[in-house]
Amino acid sequence: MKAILFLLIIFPLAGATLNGLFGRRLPRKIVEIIACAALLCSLLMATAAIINMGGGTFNFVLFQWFQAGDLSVAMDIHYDALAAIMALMVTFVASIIHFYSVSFMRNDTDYVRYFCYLNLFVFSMLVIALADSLVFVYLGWEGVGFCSYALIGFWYGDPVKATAGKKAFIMTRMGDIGFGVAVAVLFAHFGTFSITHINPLAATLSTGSATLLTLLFLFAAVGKSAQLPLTTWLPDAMAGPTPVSALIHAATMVTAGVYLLMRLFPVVQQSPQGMLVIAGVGAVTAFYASLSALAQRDIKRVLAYSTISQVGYMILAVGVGDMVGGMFHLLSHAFFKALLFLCAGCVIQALADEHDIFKMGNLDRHLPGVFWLMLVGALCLSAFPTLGGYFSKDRILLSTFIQPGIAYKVCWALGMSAAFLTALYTFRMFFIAFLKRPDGKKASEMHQIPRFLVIILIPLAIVALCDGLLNLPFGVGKRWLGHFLFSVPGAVVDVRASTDLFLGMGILSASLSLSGIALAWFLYRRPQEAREKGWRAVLFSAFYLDTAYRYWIVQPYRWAATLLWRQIDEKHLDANIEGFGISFNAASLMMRVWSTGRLSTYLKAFLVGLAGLLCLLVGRVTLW
Amino acid sequence: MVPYGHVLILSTILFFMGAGCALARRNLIMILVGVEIMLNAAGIGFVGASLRWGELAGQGFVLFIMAVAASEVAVGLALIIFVRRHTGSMNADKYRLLKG
Amino acid sequence: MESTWILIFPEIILATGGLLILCTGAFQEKKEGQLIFFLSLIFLGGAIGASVFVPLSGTSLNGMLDGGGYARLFSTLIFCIAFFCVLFSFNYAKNHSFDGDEYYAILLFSVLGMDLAAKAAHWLIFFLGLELLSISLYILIAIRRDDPFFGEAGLKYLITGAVAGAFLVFGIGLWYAGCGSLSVITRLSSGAQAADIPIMLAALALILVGIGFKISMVPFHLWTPDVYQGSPAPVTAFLATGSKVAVFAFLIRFCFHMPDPLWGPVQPILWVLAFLTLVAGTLTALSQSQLKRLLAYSSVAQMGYLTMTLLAVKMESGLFALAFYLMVYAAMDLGAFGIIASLSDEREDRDALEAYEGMGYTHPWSSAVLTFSLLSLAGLPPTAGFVGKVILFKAVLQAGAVSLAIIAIAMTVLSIYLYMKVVAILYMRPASATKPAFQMGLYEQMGGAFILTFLLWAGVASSPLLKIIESMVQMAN
Amino acid sequence: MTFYGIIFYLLAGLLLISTALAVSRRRLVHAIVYLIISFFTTALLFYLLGAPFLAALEVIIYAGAIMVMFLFIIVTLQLEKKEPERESSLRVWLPAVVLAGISLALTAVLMWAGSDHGHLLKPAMASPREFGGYLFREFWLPVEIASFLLFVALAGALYLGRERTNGQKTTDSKPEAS
Amino acid sequence: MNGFPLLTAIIFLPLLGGLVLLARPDRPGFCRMVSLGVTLGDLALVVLLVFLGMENAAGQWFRMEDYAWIPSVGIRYTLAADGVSLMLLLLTAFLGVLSVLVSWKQIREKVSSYYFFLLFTLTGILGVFLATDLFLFYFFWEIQIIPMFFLVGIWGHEQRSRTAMKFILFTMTGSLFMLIAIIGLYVIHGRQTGIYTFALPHLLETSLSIGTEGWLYAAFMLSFGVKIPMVPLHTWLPDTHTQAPTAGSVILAGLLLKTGVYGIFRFALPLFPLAFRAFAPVLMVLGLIALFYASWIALSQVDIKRLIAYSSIGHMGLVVLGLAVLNSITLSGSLLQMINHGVSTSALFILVGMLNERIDSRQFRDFGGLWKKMPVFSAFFLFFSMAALGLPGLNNFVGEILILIGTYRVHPVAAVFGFAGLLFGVVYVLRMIQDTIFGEFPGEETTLRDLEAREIIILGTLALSVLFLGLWPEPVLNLFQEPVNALISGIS
Repeated sequence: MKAILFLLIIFPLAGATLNGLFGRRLPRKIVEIIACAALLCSLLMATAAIINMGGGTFNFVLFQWFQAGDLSVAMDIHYDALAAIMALMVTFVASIIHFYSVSFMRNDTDYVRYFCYLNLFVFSMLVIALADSLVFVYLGWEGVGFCSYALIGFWYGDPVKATAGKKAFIMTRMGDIGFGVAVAVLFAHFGTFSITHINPLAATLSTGSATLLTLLFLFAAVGKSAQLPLTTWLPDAMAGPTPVSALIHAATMVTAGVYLLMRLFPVVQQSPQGMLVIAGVGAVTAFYASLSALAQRDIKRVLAYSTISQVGYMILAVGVGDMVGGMFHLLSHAFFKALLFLCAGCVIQALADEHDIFKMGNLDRHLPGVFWLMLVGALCLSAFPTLGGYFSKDRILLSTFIQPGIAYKVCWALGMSAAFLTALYTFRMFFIAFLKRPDGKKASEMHQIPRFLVIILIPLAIVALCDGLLNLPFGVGKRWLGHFLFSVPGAVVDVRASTDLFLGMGILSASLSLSGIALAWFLYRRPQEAREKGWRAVLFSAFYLDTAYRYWIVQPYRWAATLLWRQIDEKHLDANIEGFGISFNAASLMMRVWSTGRLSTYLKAFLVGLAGLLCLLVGRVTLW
Repeated sequence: MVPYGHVLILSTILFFMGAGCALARRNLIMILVGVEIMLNAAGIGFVGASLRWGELAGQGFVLFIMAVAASEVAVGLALIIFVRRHTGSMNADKYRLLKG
Repeated sequence: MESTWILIFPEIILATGGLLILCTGAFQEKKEGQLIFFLSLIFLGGAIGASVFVPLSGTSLNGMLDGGGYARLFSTLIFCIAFFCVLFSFNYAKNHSFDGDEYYAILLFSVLGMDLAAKAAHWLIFFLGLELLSISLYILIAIRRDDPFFGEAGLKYLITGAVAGAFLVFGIGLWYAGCGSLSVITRLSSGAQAADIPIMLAALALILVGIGFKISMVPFHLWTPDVYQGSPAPVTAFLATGSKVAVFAFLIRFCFHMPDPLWGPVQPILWVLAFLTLVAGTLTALSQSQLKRLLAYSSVAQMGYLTMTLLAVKMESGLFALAFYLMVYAAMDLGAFGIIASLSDEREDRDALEAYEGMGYTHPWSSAVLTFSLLSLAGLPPTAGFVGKVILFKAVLQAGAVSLAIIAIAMTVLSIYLYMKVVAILYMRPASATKPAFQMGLYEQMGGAFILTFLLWAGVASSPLLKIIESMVQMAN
Repeated sequence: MTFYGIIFYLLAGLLLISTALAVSRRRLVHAIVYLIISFFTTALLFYLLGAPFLAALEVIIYAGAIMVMFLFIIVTLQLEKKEPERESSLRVWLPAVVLAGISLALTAVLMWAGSDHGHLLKPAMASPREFGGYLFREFWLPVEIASFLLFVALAGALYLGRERTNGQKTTDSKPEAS
Repeated sequence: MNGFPLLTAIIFLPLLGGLVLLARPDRPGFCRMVSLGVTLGDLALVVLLVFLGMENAAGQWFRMEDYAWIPSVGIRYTLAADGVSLMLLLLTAFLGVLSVLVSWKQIREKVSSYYFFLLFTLTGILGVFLATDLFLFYFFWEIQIIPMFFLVGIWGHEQRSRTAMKFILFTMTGSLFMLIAIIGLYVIHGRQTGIYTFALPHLLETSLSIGTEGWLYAAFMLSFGVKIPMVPLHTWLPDTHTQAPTAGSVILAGLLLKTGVYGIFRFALPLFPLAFRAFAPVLMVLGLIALFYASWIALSQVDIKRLIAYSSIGHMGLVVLGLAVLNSITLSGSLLQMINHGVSTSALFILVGMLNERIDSRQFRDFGGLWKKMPVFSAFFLFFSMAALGLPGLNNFVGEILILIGTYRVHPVAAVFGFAGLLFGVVYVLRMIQDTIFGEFPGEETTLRDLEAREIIILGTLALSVLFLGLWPEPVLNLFQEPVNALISGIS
């Protein structure tokens, strides 16, 4: 088992290292084979691991990292059901995306760097998934941050893209302050970093410190998962290659925050206030992002905002203590969102890097395969009944609803309306992009895309369609996921809700999503030109949040930097110190007044000196 | 016959007269004259002191003061003539090539 | 009577040497400096040997001379200084055509004067020695009779020197009037009755004016830059080192033997003088644009350090520090001025700082010696100046003059700028082809090499030297 | 107030007056003449204070040799032909007088702070014989040194005074002031 | 083996090599080879010492050498090596080799004297890390400055001599006051015990009145603070870095700054524990200010060397914070961070130097889009930048996390600020990367040759050490354990 897990982590790293060191000398095929092989192997390992884990949890140390005083950090693994699922999902999606990338990046010359980063990313993601010591988690945490930075700015030639990467890195790093402090707090309390040791001890935490910890970790999660108020980097992150967006900014990395909260759920549990805050953040973000998605024109930005809102649901799930629901939604979201992104990738390549949905159209005829796959994805996203997305979202909303207190009701309402909006914006995008429109693309404008790009998506689509089976609320394999995760501390197999409430909620949300789709059909079926006036503009700019940041934080920061340098450091500190030195020169010039070269002056000086000495002596004598 | 202090005061007054002369006059020769007066004043002091202590060391010193004065004047005058050859001035403050 | 003659053997050698040289000069019709040069070297060497080997004694010659180790140390040092000055002056004298008999003879006589002043245990001897050295120096400074600079310098030194001498004499007079004894090693019991302290204090003030002039304490220092700049470089070297060492040696003895009722009031005076000398010397040096003036002010500052250390003179460590630092100081200034001498051409001395730009590459060895002298003056390791300063500050702190020590350190910082400025000019500017300079002659090379090695050796392995000094110091009192 | 005392004060007064005149004369010759007077008075004072030999020497060396040397120089260089320099201005005299006055006052204060300034001197006389004896018994070394001193002064004066073939070489070319 | 004066050999081997060079100023190739050989030999000696130390690790001191130097003043020649000095020796020798290699093609005129001064500086620094007699320490402390003065002043860039002067004045101002303090301590100790000695173990016994201790401590800290440098004494560093030749910057950033921290650790802290504790908050605040202030200013720089200079001020601020907090975790963290910063920042300076050889400029406006032109260079650049910004798995992370977590225990607020400060670090590093290797190349399309074998070797070794320190700092930290414990027990 140990070996399996070790290999599971090490394969991608090995791939990355190989490509990184020798990639430039190897032929392209080899590089691609190395990269994909690494992923396949670790997928294999993940499956093997989950098969013979047998419901147990495994902890072991890979090796001692560093240690000083009573602080000791090891690279160690904590493999439980949660980690198993996460690892499996990550490796599965990642390997599909690797294959996809092979043909997607076929014309890019810088493939070595690309695959190197991609492998590295998977490695770091697996570390997050499996690591036991929080410092080790932090390694993965930063690793994914770095990879996302490098991949968003992959086409560094364009300063806009590079800047987007920078922005993503800095904003996620902002969250990491929370992570770091939280780790410090935990060490101060328990003297250890290992999740396995911390979780049992969590009960001993006072509510206050528990809340503190929860908020800190929430802050970290908010940074990574692009929740309010740190949402703005994710839409920009779409600058990266589409597979990257699919892998990092849809399926895996952005959910790392949620995963972390689940991993430390016992700690989070200790503070009701903390959980309420979590839920609030999740719900608000979900609503906010779905609103913003409603007015986007860039197909990838639509998906990005929807990602934000879906992750909002997961956060909400954690906030209401329904880890299973959260995990369930995480999985289904990973699959269908990856699917959507990859389809979008096909579309974009087919249309020669065209992102604006209003410039698309007629794609149903030109790209039938993509059309159907996209439809699947869209249905899942808009929680079409009987699909995985439906069940997971439904469960989250339900468990929100049954929480006591008005606050949670508000969250529930927000979630509900977000669900409706989700359906609406999803199909808005879908209809505008794919249905026929007069000014839409002609067959002549289409570029040929390799069939492989579409074929490789089929397994993903199948999974996306069927992942509802993982945790059906009824029937065969009822709540399989719940039972599977049962061993994870803090997991509840099913929601304590009366059947009629359960049914009512189900029907309500189903009708919501259907009505959303219907409304979209009425609004956007017919071709129409883009309008960005009034409320659309507000939504388009996501309530001017990004602008606000730029005006109130970024520019003042720059300005202050220059001010500090020019005004304080140079004009005051440095100048003053040097001026102090120069003043001695002035003093020296003053002293030169005495040496006039006149003998009379020199002789006078004798008597002056004598008089001075005598004064001293007389003073001394008379005071005797 | 007279208080010891008076002799000393006399020599002191004389000495500072000489000093004042050396300070005030710009003529090189007058400065040397001032020096002579100072030395002479010192001589008076010595003689008075040797009378007060009743020993001859002081008087001996005066002898050497005279010798020194003579040699100083000799060299000094020679030097004065020598520089005057160059700059033709007896005014001490005219010699200001070196300053600052 | 035998012992007496032995005791003044070095002085006898010098005197005969001086006379002999004058005679040779007189009897050889065409003056060529080689022979005289070697003669003076030989006699100085003899004097050194004599003063090393003559047995030590207490004060001798009915209390005229101090035959103790401390005095001996300094007279030996003075002889060595003179030796190197002669080495450095050979080429210079030849180029400036004053390498006749007078130069060397009068040099020897001034050495005699310094030696006597350094050894004097009796005011009369000190006075005569001082006058002997001053009068010889008046002539040496004006030795280049074709250069008004030197004439003026000589004149200034003469006038100021004469006045200061007068102050000194009158001071001695009052001293004698106060305590009835001309011996420097005053025991106040001597004399008919209790000595008259206030008069002696007045005398002290006057004496300090006279001595302070010689060692250029502020405010009696104003002549220093003019005279240094105005006199031939080798003479400047001699003036800056020899006379200062001699007079300081005497000053040390004076302060060391000063009876306590006087020592009490004198300390604040010394404090003030040291303070003024340090600050004025260093500050004024900062803005100098001519190397000789700059070094002149720097030597004023060095005197400030020494004066500061006088506060500790009553202690073993103080004497020790003073002796060592005087030695080091002599070496440093000899190096600096000697190099200036070796680089100067017929017309005028190499004085403007710009003239030294890039010298480090055209004249590597001269600049190396100069650089090391400067580093040592700045008190940076691995030179002797560093060890010297440390020992000196140790003494001062032991004497408890903390504030003064801190001021001195601040001044040291400034002085580092001062000397490093010159070093930077030597090495960090492109070589200026405007002023070609001589390469060092053989004798200058010898001198420079010795000084370089001394500065380095005393900087890293000074313990033997310090041992010698220590033993000497112990014999002094 | 004995007879000697009266003489002393007379001599002192004369001495001070003549010196003051010597100091303040503008014409050098007058100054020298007054100086000679003051030196004669000093000689008398020496005699009064019991140093006859020194009195003689004072007359011979000071009043004689040195002053004559001064006169000689003044005459040979015809310094009197030169315009007597404008130096009697207040700006020149004031600082000198003030400084000298202050120092004098302070010295006097110190003297009067002392114990035995009131000690009455009794007349005594050191005959030239015993003075000479003392000199060569105690001060033989200084005598030697003094001889060297005079010798050096002689040589130096000769050297400086000697006309040099290239002596005038650079007199016309004034080196620029530094 | 123990008879052989290994430490002395380590210190003076470079100087000997340098003297040899002076003998042959006319053969640059020869000089290069010799100095490379010498530094390699020194490295070998240090490694040998490390192994010896590993095997007989009894007590704090692995090895001592003690001879009388100037007995009449009680000055001894005492060298002693413990874990900390051992590690710093290793760093010094390592960077010594690199700086020789770096200058290989960059320095073309006055080669022999250049290498002489280089090796001379190394001797001084090695001495500082080994001396335990205060006089000897001070001796080396100043020795190391003077050759640096020449290095900057002769082979520096456009404003060299002015900058060299600034450098020496700042450092000297500090150290001279320390000299007074040292002598004062010596005198006080002598007065108390009658033994006049500069030996650290003796001086540790001196009992000081709190006032005196405060003043002496202040003097020491002035000297060390200038070296580290602590805001507001830092203004010499950016200028000096900008003007110095590459090797100069490497030695400056990698070694000279460390002597300050080392000095605090070895001398100021154990000698004046009370004063240190009393002023620890001030130190902490200063460290944090340095972290924020310098990182913030670094963002706005237009000269890449200045940027890196300010960045190292910030890093050292963190190190100071660790020292000030003074528990075993932060102390080891600070010491480790010292090594880390030495490696990564020198690497950055070396990279900039290589860039400077190709594009004759240090201004950001002349850079950009280098990845297209020099991929290997840019890869290294990205790598070391990430190390500088503290990416886990690379070296700086370990030090930072140790310092901050250790700090949180004692002063949570300071720790929080520290974590926030890291963010400031990220900002300017990313800006540096973007303006250098991302974007488009501004100048006309020239082909810049990518790194050659020599340069790849230099950077490769550095990268390896970065990874080593980042992934397995265990041995290093073990080396620090003993001295740190000794210190903690000594002052409490």
